Amino acid sequence: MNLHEYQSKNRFAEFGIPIPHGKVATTPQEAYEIARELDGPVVVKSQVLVGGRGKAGGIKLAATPAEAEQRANEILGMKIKGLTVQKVLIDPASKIQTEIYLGITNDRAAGKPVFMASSEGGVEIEQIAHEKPEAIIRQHIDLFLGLRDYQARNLASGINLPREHWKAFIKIANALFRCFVESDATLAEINPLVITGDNQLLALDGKMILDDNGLFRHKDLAEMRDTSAEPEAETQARAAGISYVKLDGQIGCMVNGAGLAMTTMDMTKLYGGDLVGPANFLDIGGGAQADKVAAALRIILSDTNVKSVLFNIFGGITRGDEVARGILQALNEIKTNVPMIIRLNGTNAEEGRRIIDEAHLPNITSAATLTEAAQKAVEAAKGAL
Amino acid sequence: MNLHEYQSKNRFAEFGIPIPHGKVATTPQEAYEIARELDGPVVVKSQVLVGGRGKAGGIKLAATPAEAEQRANEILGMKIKGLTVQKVLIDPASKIQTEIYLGITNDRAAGKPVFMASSEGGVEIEQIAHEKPEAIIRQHIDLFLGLRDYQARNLASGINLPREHWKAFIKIANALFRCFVESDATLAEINPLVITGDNQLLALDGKMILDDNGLFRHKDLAEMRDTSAEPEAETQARAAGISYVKLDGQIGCMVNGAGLAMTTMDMTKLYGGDLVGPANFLDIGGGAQADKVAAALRIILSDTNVKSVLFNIFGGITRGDEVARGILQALNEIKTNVPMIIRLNGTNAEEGRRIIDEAHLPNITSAATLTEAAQKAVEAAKGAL
Amino acid sequence: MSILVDKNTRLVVQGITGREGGFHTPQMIEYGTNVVGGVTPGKGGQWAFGKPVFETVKEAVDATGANTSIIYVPAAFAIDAMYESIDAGIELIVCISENIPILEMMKIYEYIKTSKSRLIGPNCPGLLTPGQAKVGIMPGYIATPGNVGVVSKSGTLTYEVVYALTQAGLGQTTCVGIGGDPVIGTSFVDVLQMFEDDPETEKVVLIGEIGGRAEIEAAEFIKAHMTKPVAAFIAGKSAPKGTRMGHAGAIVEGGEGTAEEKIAALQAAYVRVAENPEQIPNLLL
Amino acid sequence: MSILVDKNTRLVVQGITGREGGFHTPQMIEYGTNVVGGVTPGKGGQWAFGKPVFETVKEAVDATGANTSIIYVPAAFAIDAMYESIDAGIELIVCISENIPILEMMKIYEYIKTSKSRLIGPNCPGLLTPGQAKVGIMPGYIATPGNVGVVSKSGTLTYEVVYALTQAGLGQTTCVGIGGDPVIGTSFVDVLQMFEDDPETEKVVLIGEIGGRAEIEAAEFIKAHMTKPVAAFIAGKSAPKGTRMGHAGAIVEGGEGTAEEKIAALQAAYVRVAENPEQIPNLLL
Repeated sequence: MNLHEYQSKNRFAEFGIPIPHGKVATTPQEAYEIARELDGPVVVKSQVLVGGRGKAGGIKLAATPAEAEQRANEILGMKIKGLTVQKVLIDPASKIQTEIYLGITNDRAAGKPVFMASSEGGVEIEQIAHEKPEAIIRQHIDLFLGLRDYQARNLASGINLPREHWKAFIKIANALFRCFVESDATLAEINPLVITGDNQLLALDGKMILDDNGLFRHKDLAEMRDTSAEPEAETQARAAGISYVKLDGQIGCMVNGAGLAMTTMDMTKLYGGDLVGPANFLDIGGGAQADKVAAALRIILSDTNVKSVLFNIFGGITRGDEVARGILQALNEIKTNVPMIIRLNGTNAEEGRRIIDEAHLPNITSAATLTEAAQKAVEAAKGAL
Repeated sequence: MNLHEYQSKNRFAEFGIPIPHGKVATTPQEAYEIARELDGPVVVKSQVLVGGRGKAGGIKLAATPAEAEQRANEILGMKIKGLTVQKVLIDPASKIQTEIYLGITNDRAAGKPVFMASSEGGVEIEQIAHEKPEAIIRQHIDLFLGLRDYQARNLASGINLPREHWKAFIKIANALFRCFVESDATLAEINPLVITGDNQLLALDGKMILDDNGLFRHKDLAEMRDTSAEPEAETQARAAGISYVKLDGQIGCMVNGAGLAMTTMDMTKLYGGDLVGPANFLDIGGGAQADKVAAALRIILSDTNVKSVLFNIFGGITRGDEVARGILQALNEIKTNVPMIIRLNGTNAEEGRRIIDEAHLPNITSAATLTEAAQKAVEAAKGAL
Repeated sequence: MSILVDKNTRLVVQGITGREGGFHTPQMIEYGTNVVGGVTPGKGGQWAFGKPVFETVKEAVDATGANTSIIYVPAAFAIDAMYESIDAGIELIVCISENIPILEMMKIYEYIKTSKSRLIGPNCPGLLTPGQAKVGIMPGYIATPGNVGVVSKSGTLTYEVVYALTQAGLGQTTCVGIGGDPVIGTSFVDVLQMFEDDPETEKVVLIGEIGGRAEIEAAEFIKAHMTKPVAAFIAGKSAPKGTRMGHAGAIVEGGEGTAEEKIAALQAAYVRVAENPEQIPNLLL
Repeated sequence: MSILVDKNTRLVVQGITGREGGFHTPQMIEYGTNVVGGVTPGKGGQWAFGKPVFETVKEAVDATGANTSIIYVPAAFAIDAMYESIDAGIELIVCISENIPILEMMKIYEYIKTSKSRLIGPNCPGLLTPGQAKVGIMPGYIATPGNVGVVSKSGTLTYEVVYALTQAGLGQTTCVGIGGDPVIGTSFVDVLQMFEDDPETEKVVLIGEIGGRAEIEAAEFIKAHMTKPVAAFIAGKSAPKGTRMGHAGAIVEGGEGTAEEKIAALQAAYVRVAENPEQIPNLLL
């Protein structure tokens, strides 16, 4: 789960990291009021969960409250990488001497969090990693020990931070690590951490990604989820306990298991070539109860690009005839003419196919193998183009 | 550093452990007022830093405020194992169904804290360990993981705690462990942890010993030290950065290093036999600066049992002549006729002895070896008996 | 022969009376797995599926000589369950539970290094040694004894491949689902080494997916150390970059972990990579 | 030969510009110890006693090939200094600093097990291999090369014994002060094993004190594994039970760790135990 800039920075502040004392506006009028309170030049920053806001024109300076109102008016409602801006953060503008990158993420291979610092702040870490890898100082952190002082000093020394800022920097690094751990984050990033004109360290921009698996123990953070920016279908899927990601193709996929779901997508692409491909990733989870199948089907069909639907259910311990009945029950609830190809596997799979075939629904076909199912789904989608 | 019962229990309560809501009184009148507020039978408990208060008559029940006043009057000022009672804790009397022991201490050999629980609460753990060792359930705790839930369940299961109390017990065990760690304790003990008449778990008595080396990061706990109960000389020694323990013998010892100080004591005992022995343990620490020597000597001589003083200083890297001058300067400040035997070792030790001898102080003798020094100190002390 | 689980497995089920444990334990017993008991705190002394239930793993080990445990409890309890099995000296711990926070897994990953235990999973389908032991949730009927070792990050995709092997007459020594989470107890490389060392295993199938570097490491290991032929399938060719596909592992980050680079690395290690998982048996014939 | 420190020791001093480090570093250099540099955060790039000062231990290791470190910084910083040395791959870490909280030491005790480092101390006088290296605060002049290995919990008491040995013409291979704290990096048994394995060491002196069980374990080890003669002294016979004597280690708890039981255990292992430390040389002749 991604946090907005303002959410991330507020979280940082809870751990003692200095941030600009700005506020969020949802209307130009609010932006005016906030700028007036701040009593000085401000920066108007779009709050959307994508990178590259600056380049897209989503971050603008304003010298006066009236100008802030005008900039907010321009930014609110604009689309950045497909997402509509619904909030702007009005921060006091800071004089900047130096821009630093400071972030923590997990290094899967090492099985440890890794702290990264760079004197080349203000650009994305991937870009620094690509263009100037030696400018990134890394320290792997033992979760049982936390960030050791010597490691914080290594970071400060590695980015050639002037000595006078070490104490403040080490405090911020410790706070960021505690924030990372106590939020079950997978990324906590201050970029840039600036040295201001009056020689203070300040977290000018912030980003956090939280581990969805950790949210059960952070109710307050879980409530920060902004579903307004994501497709409604994904919100619905989450509520139904289904993993769903919308894609650009024409073949809806309903599969149990993430690996098999990706494989099913791959098969539609393999046989669909340049013409048709997967319309979504969808993992329905264990078994195939009728209510879940129905919910998943509604979500798939809410995508008007979908020209055919491929069910690929490996029943595992569940019996194929039971799965077949669950699917038919769900299809009975949802009336549609979209062609459906149903491929069942598992115990009693043949019996399941017989049940599907004997239902004699005009738009429903069964298939014995994944290959056959993918080929039939591709043909059906092509036919509807 | 030992905490009083009331201090330990208040600390427990900070971590969420249920304790009786009593208060401390220093006068019988206060005891009356507290008992009146508690509005029911109370227990009047002497607050002294020794065990066996109950047997010594330092814990008494009182049915009414007037009785509480009377009991407090009896207990305040009484001596328990040489310590004068200056405070009593007035706790509401509890109906007790079951008494449990629950404690944490450090297992040196394992290098880990160890949790101990027993269904035989209310008596000292040493006594249980001696009489019924199988009644103590132990769980070693990994400091990086803390108390795991399964370990707390092992404790509950091991003492055959009725299932209905497990949830509360596990909460208390977790709280006690956090209290132990976050206090830098070497012992945290609830004894007894009782199941009350109304079926609640309650920490009726508590004891904590803190690691002196951890106090620097717990200013609030460090301030709880009760020096009123310890000999004034030990308080003075601590202030001067000297380790001092008063003993029962006649030969004052001033030594640098704890191991050598004990050895010096042992030597006076070895040669003093049943007649004379060490009057104190005293480790003056590194070097032998005049001001510290003077402070140490004042402390030693404050013990009127002292008939002779043995200096045993192994100068280490310091030169013997410098040490000799430091000692003479200190002796110049403190006028006394008590015989002093000075044994120096280290670089320039002979030169040091020469300086001592040439000072021609009537009560001062030098010695070349520890054996010689101990023998001379024993003779001097015997002569003064 | 086989690896990790067999007729000598003495299995204790953590969460035997729970929903998942209650569903899968009878399946494991029916398959012939030597389930020696279960653990459910608060239900010690009871019986479930004809097996004794214990309060703690330690008690179960002491009473039954259990050497393997399987964890079916929800994420919030699975963390403690893993530590309990490690501390009780269990040799092989199989964690089926999903949704374990990664920070907790990283701690367990460090902690288990100092022990004698091996962890499979979490978020995995477990292990199946056809005809001997089923420790997990893989359907037993899809597999048959033989000489192919199967190791996979995935669940149902594994069933797909094992089923295809069985249909083609290619039996298996052991099928191992290592799980697709970012931090797991046992890696591809660990299992490949075991298959290489197992005299009965003649051929190996590796089933990977996008995200992470585990398949690249596997390819490097195969190139340097394996003498047995390996066939592979990598899921997620059609997945867009930067999007999480269902579980935590399946995401391509910063240009790392694409299907293309994994396939290239495997092919460079002389691994035959299938475009379609149903073709895998052909690559082994 | 000798143990732990010798002419091949390449020593880095943590806290070289501090009060203690500044006092003892010149003494170690003067003795002939190969001090290759020091570490003081904030003073990297400076020089002290003719040696380069580095920001971090890692930098010092990279620049000088240091294999040993000595820590002279106050307790609050010594904890971090130990972790820093462990993480920098230092083989032998000697912590002179006293007053380390026991909970921190127990963590370090666990952590160092997973590394290749060995810790001596904390709260110890360090090591002295006469004529080769002095890593710590033992006065160099008290010792002379020879064939007696000395291991001790104590500081100045060790000097007493080593001095008495030297006066009696009994030189030493290495003198090791392991420290008297309840949790220490290297035990009597560890050092006894090294002396047993060291061809040059012919006789061993052990100096213990009341409190803990380390001397009992040493006695058991000597009885089971040592072929070389051992003489010992145990301080604290005259100390009353339950009273802390100066440092954390010297306290007799619950009937454990009395001088009497330690002496009895050592005598049962055929160790000659002196009543007076100045008699130790006689027991070795």
